[in-house]
Amino acid sequence: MKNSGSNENSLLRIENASISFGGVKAVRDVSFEVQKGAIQALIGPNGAGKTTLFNLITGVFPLDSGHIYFQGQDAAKRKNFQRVSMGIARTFQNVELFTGMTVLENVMVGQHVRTKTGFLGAIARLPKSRREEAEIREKAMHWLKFVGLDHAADSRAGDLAFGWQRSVEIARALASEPQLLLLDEPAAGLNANETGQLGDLMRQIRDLGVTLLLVEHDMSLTMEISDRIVVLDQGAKLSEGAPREVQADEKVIAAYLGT
Amino acid sequence: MMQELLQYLFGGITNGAIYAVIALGFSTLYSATDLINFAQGEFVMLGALLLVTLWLNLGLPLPLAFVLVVLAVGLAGIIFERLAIRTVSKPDPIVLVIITVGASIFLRGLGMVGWGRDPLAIPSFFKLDSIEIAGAYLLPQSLFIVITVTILVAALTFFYKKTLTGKAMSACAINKKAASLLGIGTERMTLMAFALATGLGAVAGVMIAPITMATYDMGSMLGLKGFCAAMLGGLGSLWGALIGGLLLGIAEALGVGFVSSGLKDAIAFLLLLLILYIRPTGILGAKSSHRF
Amino acid sequence: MKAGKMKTLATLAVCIVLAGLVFAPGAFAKDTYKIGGIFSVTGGASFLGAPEKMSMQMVVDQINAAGGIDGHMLEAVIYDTKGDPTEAVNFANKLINKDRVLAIVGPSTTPTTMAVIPLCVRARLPLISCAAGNGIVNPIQPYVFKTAQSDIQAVATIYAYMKEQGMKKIAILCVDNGFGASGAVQLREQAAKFGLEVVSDESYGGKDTDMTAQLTKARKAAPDALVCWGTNPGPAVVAKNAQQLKLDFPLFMSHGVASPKFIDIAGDACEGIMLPTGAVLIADTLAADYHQKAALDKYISDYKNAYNAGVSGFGGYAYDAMKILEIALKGTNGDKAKIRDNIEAIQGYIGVTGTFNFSPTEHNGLGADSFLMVEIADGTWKVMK
Amino acid sequence: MNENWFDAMKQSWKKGLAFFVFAGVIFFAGLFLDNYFYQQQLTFIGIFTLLAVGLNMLMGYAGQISLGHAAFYGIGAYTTGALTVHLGWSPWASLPCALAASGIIAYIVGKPTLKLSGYYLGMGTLGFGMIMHVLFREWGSITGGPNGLVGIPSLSLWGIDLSTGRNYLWVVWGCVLITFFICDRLVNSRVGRALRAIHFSEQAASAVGVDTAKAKLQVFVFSAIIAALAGFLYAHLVMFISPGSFNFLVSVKLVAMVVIGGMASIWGALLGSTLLTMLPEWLHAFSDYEMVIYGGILMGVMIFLPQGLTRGVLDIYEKFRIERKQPAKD
Repeated sequence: MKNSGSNENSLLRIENASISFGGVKAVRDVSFEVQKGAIQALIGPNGAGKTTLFNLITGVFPLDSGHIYFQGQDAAKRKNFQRVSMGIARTFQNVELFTGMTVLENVMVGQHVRTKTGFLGAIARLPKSRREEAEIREKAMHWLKFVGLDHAADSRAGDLAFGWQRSVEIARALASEPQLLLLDEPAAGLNANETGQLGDLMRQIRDLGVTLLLVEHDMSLTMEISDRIVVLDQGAKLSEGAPREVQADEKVIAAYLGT
Repeated sequence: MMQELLQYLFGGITNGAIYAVIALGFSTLYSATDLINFAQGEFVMLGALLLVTLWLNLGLPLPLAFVLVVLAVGLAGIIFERLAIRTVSKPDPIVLVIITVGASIFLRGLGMVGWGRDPLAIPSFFKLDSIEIAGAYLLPQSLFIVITVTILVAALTFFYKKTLTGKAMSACAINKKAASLLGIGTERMTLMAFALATGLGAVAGVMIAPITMATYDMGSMLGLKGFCAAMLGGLGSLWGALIGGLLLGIAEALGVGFVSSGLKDAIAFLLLLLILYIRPTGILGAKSSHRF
Repeated sequence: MKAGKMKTLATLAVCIVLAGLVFAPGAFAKDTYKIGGIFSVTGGASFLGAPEKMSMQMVVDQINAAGGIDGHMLEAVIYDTKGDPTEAVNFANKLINKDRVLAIVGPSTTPTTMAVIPLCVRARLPLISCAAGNGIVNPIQPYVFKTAQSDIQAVATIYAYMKEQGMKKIAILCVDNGFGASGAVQLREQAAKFGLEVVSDESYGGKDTDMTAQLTKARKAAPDALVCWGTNPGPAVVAKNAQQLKLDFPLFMSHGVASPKFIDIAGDACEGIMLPTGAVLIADTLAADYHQKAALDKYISDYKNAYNAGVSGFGGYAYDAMKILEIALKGTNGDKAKIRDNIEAIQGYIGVTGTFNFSPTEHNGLGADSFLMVEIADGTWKVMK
Repeated sequence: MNENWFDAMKQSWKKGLAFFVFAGVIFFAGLFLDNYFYQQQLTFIGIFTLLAVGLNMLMGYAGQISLGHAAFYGIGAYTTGALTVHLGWSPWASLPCALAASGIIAYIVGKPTLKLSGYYLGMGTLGFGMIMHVLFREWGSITGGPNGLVGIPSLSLWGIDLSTGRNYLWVVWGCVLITFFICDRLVNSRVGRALRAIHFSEQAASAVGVDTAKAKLQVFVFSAIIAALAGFLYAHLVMFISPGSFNFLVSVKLVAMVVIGGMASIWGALLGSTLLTMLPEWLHAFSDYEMVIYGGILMGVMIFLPQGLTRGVLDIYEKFRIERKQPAKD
């Protein structure tokens, strides 16, 4: 087994990750690293395998072959919910909120891995769990304030406008106190104004010390905000580098124009 | 020993053929709409009871009665889809399960009001003696059912693979949105699938009535066993329905023969649980991930 | 806050609705004798419950038409258990405590009867069950009676005949419900007494559609005869399967299929089948001086006049129960303990099912005459020997 | 933040009051209801409310259907029945065994079954229920077979006969009250939120770190234990049990209670069980049409008020209020 990292600063390291569905290789031998404190983007044409890669990192699917190291630990061995407690949080392309619960409750669920009260504890409701419950509520309000939605705390999540739902999802992910936050097309369906606010929010999140990995189709946002970009095409890594390098890469241009 | 084994097999085939023809209805509906109709058994019951009325009470010739029964039950299926399925404001599986369970109680009630509580006898379609093979006996009616089911399966396969409507129906099942973008009316397809599935239920009812007799409460257990058969063969697979039905019937007969007759009903459900746990796509089902 | 208010409102609404439901008013009239009836009018045992309900209603109407009992009109309050013991308990309870009946006729099946017995015992209310199970009157409970023949007599009748014919080995095939289970117990227990050996012991499900597997297994044991214990439609399927398999030993059935319906649905497959039955089935073939003849003819013609339908032995259980109550109610002025005592004192009452002789140690009261062996021949019943 | 805390306090105070009022209603109902019929009717409603509340935790909150719940009800009843009748145990000694048996079986069965979803879960639980029913019927030496188990003793405690109508009513509704209380605490806790999260999106729930398999299994076991408690109470009330009380139709009836009353609502389960326990009595007048009406009601409620009566009526009320408010705003 390789040592935890050539680079002290590496948070997530993917080595030769592969998976196929029914004979189709959705992700082929992809390797890259994500540095602590960075905003890194994953781009590529439709069907390039970006969301699949997200699902591999978060453990929705098991790897066919390859490794995923998170903070030097072998993440591939953990189940999806265990990876959250390791410090990996995510949002979904189509926004997956608990629609029938309030906005506040959504964010409260986000703290699941950082809290302890179990079945019996909930029934007994000892002072310890009372205290924890109050803390959960307080922290959830804090994260709602952070994304600017504290005023909507008691609304049903499913009733919110789409842009707000996205923010709730981000707040919910942040509530698990992640090291790494995976955002799957966070700007999809947002207008220009909202996209601008989203960029600001992402920088604020980075400033909290959370590393960001995003899949995004909005190129201007991606180029503006990312420190580093990995380009995928048909399941394989095509190119990697700073935004400018990637923009200049002929293979990338060909892949985008070709499809 | 051989003779017994063969007789168990024949008994199994009789029951299995019944399960298979009911399973066919489940699979047809599921392959087109991704829906499971818990009232399928009650449409079988309607088929059997209507046959009593048309053939025995009104004296229509058997083939005509057969056709009329299938049409009438198919129509009932259409009405059911229109009134109870399409109007659902929240098509969750839980909601649909309960609606179809409600429908099964409703239809059973109608059956009781309309035809009374007593079982009604239906003579065999063939005035033939049972067929003897190596000391074991098989009913002509069972043979008739097996052959009819095979023909039905072949015809339905042809319908799905070769005809435009059939292809459109299977397209709907795979992806409703895409299908509607291609200009396929998904609502009409669902309606057709219901008519087809309930019509098949009626065919089942007509064919099995001489063996099982017709009662208002005959449908529930048959429906459940038919579902087990469909799952066993692979829900949505037509040939799977046939194989699953026969397999279940034979397993039950062998269970009675070699284990205990009291546990017979448990066999179907044990098999169901096993298949759900180990290979939920069934014996012939394609390996698909999206449904689980 | 909004949610909280809504919840309070909802709670309040729920409470009010519930209160309304539970305290729905019930009417009761004075000076009529109320008699309760609990039958499985729908559900799996409806073939029992439906004729029982009609027979009971018929007797009540007749009594009222004749001026009631000691001037008191009768009122039948009849509920349908659907064969569910929980509902039987609920309705028995309602009859006892809300309708305040003087006695209960029914329930139709053994499990539903067993479920209501504790209630009637506690309330000291006479119960005349129409179910077959021997456990109902054994051990004797002071307030519990029954009019249906018990399995003991049915089995004994069959076995006596078999012994006469010199049979040694028998196969049994019983339905897996209460009726079949208590039949199976008697079949097993009494065999030795008649010099019989049970060589095959199988069961089948009430809704099974093919019993060839069980029959094949039975055939393997080479019995002298097969006894099938069940109620329609299972035995009809057994008969058909036996015909299909060309079994070479005779088939016996229980009194559970003793109705014209059986011949109707089993068709020519039931030729040669033998079974014990009450005399009601063969009333028209009985000699004019047969002791039950008058009672049977009256029941059959009354039933035909009232419902334009043929009778079965099952309706007769409720008919007899009501007739016994009619006798027992006289001179009691509605005192339940007296009614009970009166039932125990009934001797030699000739009913549809048989002759009843009750006593403090006998709460079924039926003698050997409650069963006759019949054979099905040419689509009808023939008394044997 | 302060205001929030205040709201929370106010809400929990209101909830406390609701419980208090509810407990009072039951106490006085028992006190003033002299007729044994009404007492026992209420007792039955209580038993079914227990079952519905337990199932509601599974169906309404965690979103997992069970079409075989009568099996756990039966396991509770038969365990205590067998232990008291065959071995002569005191009911109080058999109670923990009944609860444990049901919980353990639920754990074993739930582990593979709860991996299924939607129709498949429905069918899997249905299959389990069927198998248990066959077992109740066939295992005659223990269960008494199809004719049932007689001679189950009634309850008494410290010399007090609990089997009188009034006392049993209080025992059963006391259990209901405690269960309500426990469920309410569960629902409004970290565990309950996770369960509801699974209901709305299992994918998202595991993405925020909820061990969905464990959570579902826990609530399955929990509801099985409550069902066993109901079974225990039923067995010692009726003093007789037979397979007919724990079959598929009963499972369907339980599901119907939950969905008609209202999913994800403790009070809805109360309403549902009351309605469906009383329904046979009202439908009595329709005799032969009873089944038709029953099935029709089931379908109608699901088509028009898929959230059940309580939620559905509240939603309509809310909509009405918003509509009335709207013009005033403009």
